[in-house]
Amino acid sequence: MLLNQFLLLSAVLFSIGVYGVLARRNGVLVLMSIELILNAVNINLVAFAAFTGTIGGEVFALFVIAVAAAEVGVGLAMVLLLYRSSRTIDLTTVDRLRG
Amino acid sequence: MENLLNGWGTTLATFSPLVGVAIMMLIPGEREHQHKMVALVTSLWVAFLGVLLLIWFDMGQTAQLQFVVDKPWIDVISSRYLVGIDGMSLPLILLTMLIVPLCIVYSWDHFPDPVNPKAFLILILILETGMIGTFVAQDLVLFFVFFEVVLLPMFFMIAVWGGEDRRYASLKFFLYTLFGSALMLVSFLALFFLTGADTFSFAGLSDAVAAGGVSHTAQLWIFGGMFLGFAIKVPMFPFHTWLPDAHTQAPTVGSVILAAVLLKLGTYGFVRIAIPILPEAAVAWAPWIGLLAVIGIIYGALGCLAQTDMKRLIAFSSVAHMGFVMLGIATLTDFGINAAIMGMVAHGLITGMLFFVAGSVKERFHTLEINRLGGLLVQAPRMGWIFGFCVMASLGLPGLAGFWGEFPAILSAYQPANGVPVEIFRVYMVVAALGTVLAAGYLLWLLQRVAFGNPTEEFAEAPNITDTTKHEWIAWAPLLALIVAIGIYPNLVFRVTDGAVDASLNECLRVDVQVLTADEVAALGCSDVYGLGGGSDAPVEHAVGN
Amino acid sequence: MGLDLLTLAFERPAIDWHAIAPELVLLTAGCLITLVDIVFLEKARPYTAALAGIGLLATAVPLLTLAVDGTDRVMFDGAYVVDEFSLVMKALFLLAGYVVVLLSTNYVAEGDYWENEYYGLLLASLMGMVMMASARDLVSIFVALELLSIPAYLLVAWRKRDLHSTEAGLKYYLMGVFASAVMLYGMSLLYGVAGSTRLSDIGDSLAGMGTSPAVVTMGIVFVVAGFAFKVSAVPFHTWAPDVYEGAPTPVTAFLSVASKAAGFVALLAFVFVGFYARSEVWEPLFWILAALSMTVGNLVALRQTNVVRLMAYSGIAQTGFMIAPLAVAGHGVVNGDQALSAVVTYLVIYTAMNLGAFTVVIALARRSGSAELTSFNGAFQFAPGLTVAMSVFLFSLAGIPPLGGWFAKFEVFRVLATAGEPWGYALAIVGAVNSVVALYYYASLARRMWADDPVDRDLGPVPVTPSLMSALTLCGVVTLVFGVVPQVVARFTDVSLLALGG
Amino acid sequence: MSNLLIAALSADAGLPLGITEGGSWLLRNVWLIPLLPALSFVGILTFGKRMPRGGSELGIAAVGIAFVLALLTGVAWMDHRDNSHDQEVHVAVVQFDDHGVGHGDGSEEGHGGGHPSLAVQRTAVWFQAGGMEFTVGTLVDGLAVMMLVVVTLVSLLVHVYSTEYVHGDRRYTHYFAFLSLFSASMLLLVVSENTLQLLCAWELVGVCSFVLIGHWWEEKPNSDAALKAFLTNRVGDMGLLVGVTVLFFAAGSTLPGRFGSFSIAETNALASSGMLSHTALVVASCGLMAAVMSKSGQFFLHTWLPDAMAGPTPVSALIHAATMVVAGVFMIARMYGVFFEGFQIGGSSINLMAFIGGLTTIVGACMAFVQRDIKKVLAYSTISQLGYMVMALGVGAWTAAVFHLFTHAFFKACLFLGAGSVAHAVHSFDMKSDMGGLRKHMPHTYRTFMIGTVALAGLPPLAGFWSKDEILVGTGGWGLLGGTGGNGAYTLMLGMGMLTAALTAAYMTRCVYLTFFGEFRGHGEPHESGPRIIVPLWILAGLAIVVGFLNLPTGFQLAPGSLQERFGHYVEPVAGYFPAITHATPSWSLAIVSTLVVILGIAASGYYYFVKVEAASKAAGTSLTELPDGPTSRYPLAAMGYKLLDNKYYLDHLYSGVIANGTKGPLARLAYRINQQVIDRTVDVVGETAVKAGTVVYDKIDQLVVDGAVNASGRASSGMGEELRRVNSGKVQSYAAILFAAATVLAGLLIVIV
Repeated sequence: MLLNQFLLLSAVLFSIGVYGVLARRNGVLVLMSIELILNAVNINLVAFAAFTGTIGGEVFALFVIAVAAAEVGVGLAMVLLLYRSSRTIDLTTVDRLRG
Repeated sequence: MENLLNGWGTTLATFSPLVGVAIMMLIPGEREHQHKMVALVTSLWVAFLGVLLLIWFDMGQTAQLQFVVDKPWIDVISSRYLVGIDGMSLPLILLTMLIVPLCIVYSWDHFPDPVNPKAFLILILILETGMIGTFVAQDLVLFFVFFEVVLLPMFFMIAVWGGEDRRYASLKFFLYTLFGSALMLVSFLALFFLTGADTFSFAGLSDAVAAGGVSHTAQLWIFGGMFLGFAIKVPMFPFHTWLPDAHTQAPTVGSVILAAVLLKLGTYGFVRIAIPILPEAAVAWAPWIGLLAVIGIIYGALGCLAQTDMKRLIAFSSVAHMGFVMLGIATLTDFGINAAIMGMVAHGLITGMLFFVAGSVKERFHTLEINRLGGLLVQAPRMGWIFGFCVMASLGLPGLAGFWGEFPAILSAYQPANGVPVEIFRVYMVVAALGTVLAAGYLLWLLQRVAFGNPTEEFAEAPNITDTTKHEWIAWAPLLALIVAIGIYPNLVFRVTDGAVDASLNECLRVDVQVLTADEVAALGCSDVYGLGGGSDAPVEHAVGN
Repeated sequence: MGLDLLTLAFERPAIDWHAIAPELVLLTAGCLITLVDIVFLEKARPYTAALAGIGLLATAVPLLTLAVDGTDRVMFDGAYVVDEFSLVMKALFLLAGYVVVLLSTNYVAEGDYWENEYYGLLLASLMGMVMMASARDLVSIFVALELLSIPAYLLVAWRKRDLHSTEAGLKYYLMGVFASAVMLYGMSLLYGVAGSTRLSDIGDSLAGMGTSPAVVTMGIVFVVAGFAFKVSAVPFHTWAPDVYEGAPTPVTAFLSVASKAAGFVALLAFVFVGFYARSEVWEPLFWILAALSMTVGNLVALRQTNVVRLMAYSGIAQTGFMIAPLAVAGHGVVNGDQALSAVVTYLVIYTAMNLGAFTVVIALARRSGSAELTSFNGAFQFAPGLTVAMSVFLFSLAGIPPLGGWFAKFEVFRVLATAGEPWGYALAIVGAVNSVVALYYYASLARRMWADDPVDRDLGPVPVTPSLMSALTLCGVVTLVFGVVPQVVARFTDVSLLALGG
Repeated sequence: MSNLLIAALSADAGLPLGITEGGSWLLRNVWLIPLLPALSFVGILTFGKRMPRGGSELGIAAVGIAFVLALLTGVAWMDHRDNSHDQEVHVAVVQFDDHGVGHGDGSEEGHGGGHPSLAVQRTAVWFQAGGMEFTVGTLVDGLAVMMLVVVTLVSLLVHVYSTEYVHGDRRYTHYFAFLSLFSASMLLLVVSENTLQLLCAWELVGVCSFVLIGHWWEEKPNSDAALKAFLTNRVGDMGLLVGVTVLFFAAGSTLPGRFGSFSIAETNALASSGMLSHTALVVASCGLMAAVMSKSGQFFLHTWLPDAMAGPTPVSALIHAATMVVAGVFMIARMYGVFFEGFQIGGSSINLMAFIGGLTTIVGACMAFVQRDIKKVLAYSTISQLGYMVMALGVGAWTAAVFHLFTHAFFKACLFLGAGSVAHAVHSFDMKSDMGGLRKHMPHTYRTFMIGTVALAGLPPLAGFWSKDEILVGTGGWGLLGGTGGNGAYTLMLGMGMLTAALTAAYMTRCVYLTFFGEFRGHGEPHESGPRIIVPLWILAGLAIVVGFLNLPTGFQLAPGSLQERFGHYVEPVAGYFPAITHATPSWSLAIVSTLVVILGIAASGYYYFVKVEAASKAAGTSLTELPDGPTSRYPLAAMGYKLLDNKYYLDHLYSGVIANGTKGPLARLAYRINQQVIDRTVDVVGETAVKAGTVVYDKIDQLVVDGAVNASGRASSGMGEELRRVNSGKVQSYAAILFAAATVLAGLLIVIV
């Protein structure tokens, strides 16, 4: 059965994404890592859709892709804003609010 | 019984103060006189209603709830607006209605800093609603709501108008009490759920518990939760530490209301809710309650002996006095609980008076350090005598109200209710009797240091030390008169409470095994905890404890 | 198989226009504001707030007609549902939104940021929430979630020249996107198990299993984690204090109330429609979340020096209370019903009192320009009315009768106690202890306002703008009425989701 | 109508109480007598300051009317006692079937000879509690009537006396107000129908005593004395509380439908009939005895009484000699049924009560030797005499004790008022430094004081002789020449009584010498007091002479038989509520021996003072109070007493030395030292310890542990909050890490446990 391989791929992607989110200091790279996770989700969804013979997963994946695009737009704007105000996109420097 | 107040008298009396509050809200803060008048008229109106309630109260049926209102309130939780007055609550309601106008009169010209009469009086009136509400409520949820309503105004009174250490004291008071009532609420809910009675009314729950369905263990736990809530409010040792702080820091009127009424909410909870609904658990808890009560008596007295501050001393004496009340309650006998209610009323009048006097002393001398005071009788003879009078009343002098709270409580401890260990309570009795000696000791010591002798050098020439003022007289006279009246004719209170207390107690607690035959005892179907013998092997219909 | 799908003729789904009328009105209002903004630019500035307010009120009209009509409406094979529960929640979102508009008018107008976008974004986010109330399908829930989140990210970063605001926006964004990614992963697993994105199908599918396979557990936990993030439950709460502090205060109010409610709506839909049969998984999960949220939120709140942060942690603790009923909701239909209505009741009352508290914070901060606790010292001397109002809200939050909060807490305790199992009682006791801890900082704040000496010498009265006054009155009256006559709120919040299982 | 009576009417089997609801108007309305001074108390407090004589006239009027009423009541009682025992309703207690029945037939059986006396009881409902009605009322019998007369009479005289004595005092009005209140309380006490009422009145007289001792409260010693008096009494009252409680429930266990009974008549009758458990009676008796010890100044709770002399002298006369301090004695007499059974007075030779009484007489008398304050001499004398009464009750000589109470009231009041008169003249109570030779300056005071002294010493035919003699007879310990009988053979008590008789005579001789003989040692010129002081003195002196004849012994052939034992006849109850006591037979021989003992005491002490000291004074040219080279110079130590043994005048002093100095010197001083250093010190130490314990408990337990726990939990929460706060580091990626870690850990956890 093909499903397991897809799921495995998805899981690996997910893990890489999570690692990126947690470990990269560059804001843009973090955004990309999140995209990785979303793609892991998409792979999952499509694989399951194929496996169960329903179209819900594929539809869902399309939605995720669309929404992710909007999200990343906003995200890049945020990073830009950060860069404009503090001349860096290193996330570890963003810790004025704490406690 | 047909009269005007049937059906709405209790409601009117409970919520009238809020009408006054609403009016005062509309008056700008700077019109102080108008505020005072509105507050006074409101409280007098409530007192007048109280008198009407008293007149129309059917003394022949004190055990019956009268002026009952039963309306839906929160359907989703089967809680109803169920209020009424019976012999147990009437004295405390009237006490509340009396104390409040007196407090308003007392503070007429000398509001504590930061003056602001509007806010102060509004708080007093809200307090009044809460206090009366607690005493009339016959539904656990309603009771809980009123029980808590009282907290807020008192918190603000201490926090805003209090003494040096008010920040600490007010929070301590608030947190302590809320802690107790939160667990108490959990108990209420557990009771509600476990009985499956689908009602929060006292009577309904009592019946439901009697009919069985709540295991003995569960009853014990539920009683424990209630105990914590009420005991903190009383306050019983070792939950008392909020009291001295709260009393010391509260403004005079706050202390008076706290002592006169608020502490009674706890003891009232015991006699109104915990014991009637869970008699079996009460039997199991009674020795422990009694133990804490007598520890409180001795401990409070020892605490008093260590004090250097007059108000703090009086506060500690409350711990001791409430110990007597709780001892009476712990006997679970009709007589003991009557004594307890008498003790509540007497303590309300007497300790209220003592706090009034302490407040007046503080106002004149700007200190309550016992070491710095002296010769009050020289500088303000009338006040000195009043103080002496209150001290005598407080130490339980016969002929004054305090005696009737103290002696019958001791007496009742000799022979507690069925199932409560007699020997232990006899020991308690002797210890409590010892407490009366200590009480005399610290109170007379206080009297001697404050009132006798010559004024200390510091105040010998102080010009502003005047004798009792007009407002003080008006505020104090009713209390003094009642202390004497109840002292001489205690039936003023006992007559009202006796029937209701009797009815509130489970048959098994009261039954006199010496009078009945074994068969008759068995027919009562009492559970084993009452130690009646014979009851266990007979076929018992409402056996509990499965 | 793929071919079959392709050859399927597209059938236009039946659309109940009445059912989606509120969304349509709201959409129209949002578009209108954007249009006005584009066309009139600066000149539109004074009108957008009014437009937003009117738009929200107009949305309430179809809501009322739907409520009067009273029938449950199901669309898109059950992916979108209009029932009692969703109507109540939609009304809550609209009212909360309206109050936020009231709070925002002066705040937004007085800063030199672009005002019109603000209301457009706000309405968009509200749109997402209103949709969320009806969503019963993974896809619709996801879309609604993103619709409410993305404008919210922007709102938080709205003061774009302010470093704090930017930082808050960025954090919120990153955390939000990450959380929804994790959630999506969980959703994909659930979809895989059930073969359908509809919650009711997932519910049926999960009910059919004897035990919970690891994949289901993982899916449930990830989905719950995503929404626990939204409602800021510990340990998914870390963003909340920072974001609350950095965001414009009206937006903070919005987040703390509406956004949290939206998270709960989704959680409730998941729990009662999707996961109900797997109570052995989510009951302990919610138990842990509730206990942690209450305890950590309250303890950390003790140490706060900033009012907004304090409110953030208080909100976290309140979340714990709201989650608590879910920890025993799996004990049969009656308990589930009770838990559901307890959560909804809590949400409604919490919305009123928390918004009220933020109103006072905004009103007082208008003068002091600071949200430090010390700036509240002695407020009674220069702003007695606000102090009284703040006390009402704070003690309501603490759950002191007769203020609304008591009933909310009471309902929670009732559910916990009536479950009749040790875990329920244990959580009730944790809650009881926590309500005391919470009282400490609420009462400290109240005491600070009443009893302490003001820090600065300026004791002139604090002006309260009409819109703030209306917000204050609305919240105050609601808080009091809910407390004295809880039946008013209980009537509406006694809703059921279980009936929609199919 | 009381529930008691209802119970009686429906009873078929019952226990006769010997009380009735009938009787003449006066007997049924004795409540008026306490009421009058009570009203006067209120009146004086309200209007006193505005009245011409500061309210004293009100007090005198009230007490005067009360006295007249009391006299009339006395007459009515005598009539009732002699004529009305046939037609009255017998009130009885209903009892259980399964309990033993004492007297079963409901008829009144007189015991000890004579017709039964029926006490007149009248009750009203006081309050109801526990489903039972509690009554308040009056129980009038001979004892009560006698007390009414004594209290009102002494009180009246003290009132009159006080108008001069405290004239010009700044709290004149208050003084009279509290005199009135005291009279009211004391009168209430003596007519009490039940123990609860008795307890109330008991405490009330205590508080009046407190106020009056502390009358001059500006000086700390005075308020200290007042406090000490009150607190010591409170200690005893603990016993009273316990005793009353035990009796209440003990009686209740035999009464159907009621869980207890405070009724004195019922309790006594039940005790006498043997229906109450012996344990209960013993406990109750011991409890009540503690109360008696504190109130009536019995050894070792007596130390407050001498201190109480800090009050104005008339107060000492009224309260601390004639009336209040005998409340303890009265209470024993009242509850005699209980004590008689509890201590098993009949048929034994020693019991707690008799022993304490006997010990107190000796201790008190010894103390009186070493006082230089005239009032303290009298105070210790009072202690000693109270011991006499208690001892008498302890040996079963009820009538003798009550009779001694009666006579003692007059002569001791006379002595106190005389001392007051002296002090009024010399402005001091110190016999050694400020008195001496006053017989010339104050002839009236001197004479009345002498009469009082002789009466106290117990020389025939004055009052003290008769009552003391009866007590000695009543011990039943005199076997010579026909003096036998009584309730047991209390030989030890006889010896104690004899010894005290000698000691009393001796210390009073000393007192008289120091005060009235020799040369005046004070300052200024003392004058005789005015008529308002002299007249009461003479009235009391006259009574001290004659009242002894009221109870001539039966064997006293000099008087007609109808005059014998009149007091006993009218005062001693012959009723169900009174135990069946056996009367001892009087004996000439005992009377003569006791008189000789008294004379011996006078002679020894007289020789020392009137001969030796007088001679030394002449030699020295000043008025001495002790022999300069004798063992007893001022403030001596016990060691000095031993010098006596080496003294060259030893033989000369054999006469007085062995008898008088031997006791008066070392022994008395040792006793005094013990008194001051041990017993009195104990009282102080107990007080100090209580305060210290209080401080420790408060500082170490309350503030540290109980409160500390609360505060510590607060601090701990706060500390935890601070720690948790650090989790929010501000780094967004650590937040994300927490989020993801939490999600995976929770998922893992649930996967494992589910």
